[in-house]
Amino acid sequence: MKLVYFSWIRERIGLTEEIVDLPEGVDSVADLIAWLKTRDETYALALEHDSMVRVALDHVHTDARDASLANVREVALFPPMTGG
Amino acid sequence: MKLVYFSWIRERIGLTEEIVDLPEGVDSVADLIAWLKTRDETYALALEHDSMVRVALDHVHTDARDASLANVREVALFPPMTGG
Amino acid sequence: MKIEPTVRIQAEDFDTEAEIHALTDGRRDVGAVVTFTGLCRDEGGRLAALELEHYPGMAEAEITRIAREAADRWPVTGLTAIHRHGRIAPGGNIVLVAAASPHRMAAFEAASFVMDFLKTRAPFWKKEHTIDGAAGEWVSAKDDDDAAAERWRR
Amino acid sequence: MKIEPTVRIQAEDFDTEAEIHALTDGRRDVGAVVTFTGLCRDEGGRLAALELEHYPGMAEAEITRIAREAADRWPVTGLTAIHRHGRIAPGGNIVLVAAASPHRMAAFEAASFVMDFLKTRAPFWKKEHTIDGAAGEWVSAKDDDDAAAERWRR
Repeated sequence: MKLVYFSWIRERIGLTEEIVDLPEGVDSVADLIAWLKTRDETYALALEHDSMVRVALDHVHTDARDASLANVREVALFPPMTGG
Repeated sequence: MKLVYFSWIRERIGLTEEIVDLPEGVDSVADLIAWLKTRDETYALALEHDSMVRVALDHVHTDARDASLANVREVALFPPMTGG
Repeated sequence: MKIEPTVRIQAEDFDTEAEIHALTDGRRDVGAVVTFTGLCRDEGGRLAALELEHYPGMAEAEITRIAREAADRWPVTGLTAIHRHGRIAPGGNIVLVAAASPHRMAAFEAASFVMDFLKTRAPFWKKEHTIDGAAGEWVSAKDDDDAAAERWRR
Repeated sequence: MKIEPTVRIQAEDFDTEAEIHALTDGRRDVGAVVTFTGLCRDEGGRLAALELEHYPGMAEAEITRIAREAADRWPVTGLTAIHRHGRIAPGGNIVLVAAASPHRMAAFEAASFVMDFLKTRAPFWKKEHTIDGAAGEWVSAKDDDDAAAERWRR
């Protein structure tokens, strides 16, 4: 699965994107965020405030943390948007 | 006093503007309209529907029919506006 | 912010981009510009043109009063209103209102306010010229327009 | 009216007059065009530039979704949204929304709706570059913007 990061979440993680193999049991958005935070300190810090982490699955906003990752190719994590 | 007319009130009266000497006792907007309607049939027809006659005194809208004409130089009579 | 609006009554066409530039050039404090352009419609193919009559002198004065009220109510850095008169064919420009502000809501509301009052209070009257060349009817004022202006009453 | 919005994400500047023409040329049924232009402010002299990061692919997709929803809700004859990315200096254009309709209220509301959701849902992030050359801060999302979007909920 492809993960992409933007704005200060990208800066804190230190990656624009990465390909990951999800471990067994990581099925939802919540599972993914929880798993990333266990990987190391930089992920834990980048994602520490849950309300500041917005998620898009295959280019569509997803508010539901229990949304399934089945058949999802690209997950984006980013802070609240400030365009316009 | 100068009177100016616009739109279909101008067309019905048949004049763009005219200078009038107000008779004794014509002191308010209501007096002026009532007096004009007595002048002849064309004025009476042009001004017959009171709600369709809007008034400006020296370039300022005036809703009050009892507004005084003292010191007024130019009175405009016209139907509801349709600009914009 | 106390600004003096730009108001023009003219037969000639206007250039929206040029008017936006006049509100923004050399400035670094403008975050939002809203423009409203009103155009002549052919009303389903019925109209050859609209003829706009106006009350010279009062037209400028009344639109300036409306624009100043908008500038009092919203923090605008500039406000422009241009209203054309004379014969205007379908597709042609009739009116332009442009409002500049640090903030988008102020720009939207100031432009919308000026348009609503311009419709109901600016001394202009439209006469229709139909494609069959017939002597046109004067356009009637709309209750909708009065209602639109009414919503701004405090 | 079922129209397909024009959406562009680009580094280059845009020309408001050209975008208005694209919505009106050859048409005789457009009575109103509202444009919103968002510009970079220097925040009281503090900023040298804003840097706009975006999510390619999703930016186009999300703005198109927003514009289509506006086209479903209001009788627009055309709708254009252009959002720039990259480094933009104070006074420079960031975003353009243009809505054309037979009626002025529809044009105002459609443009305002698109802007409100573009602020809160389009995947763009602004980073400040200050005049002292310091590494900039990311701009924080505003509660005001969420509230502005919320007012359109049915």
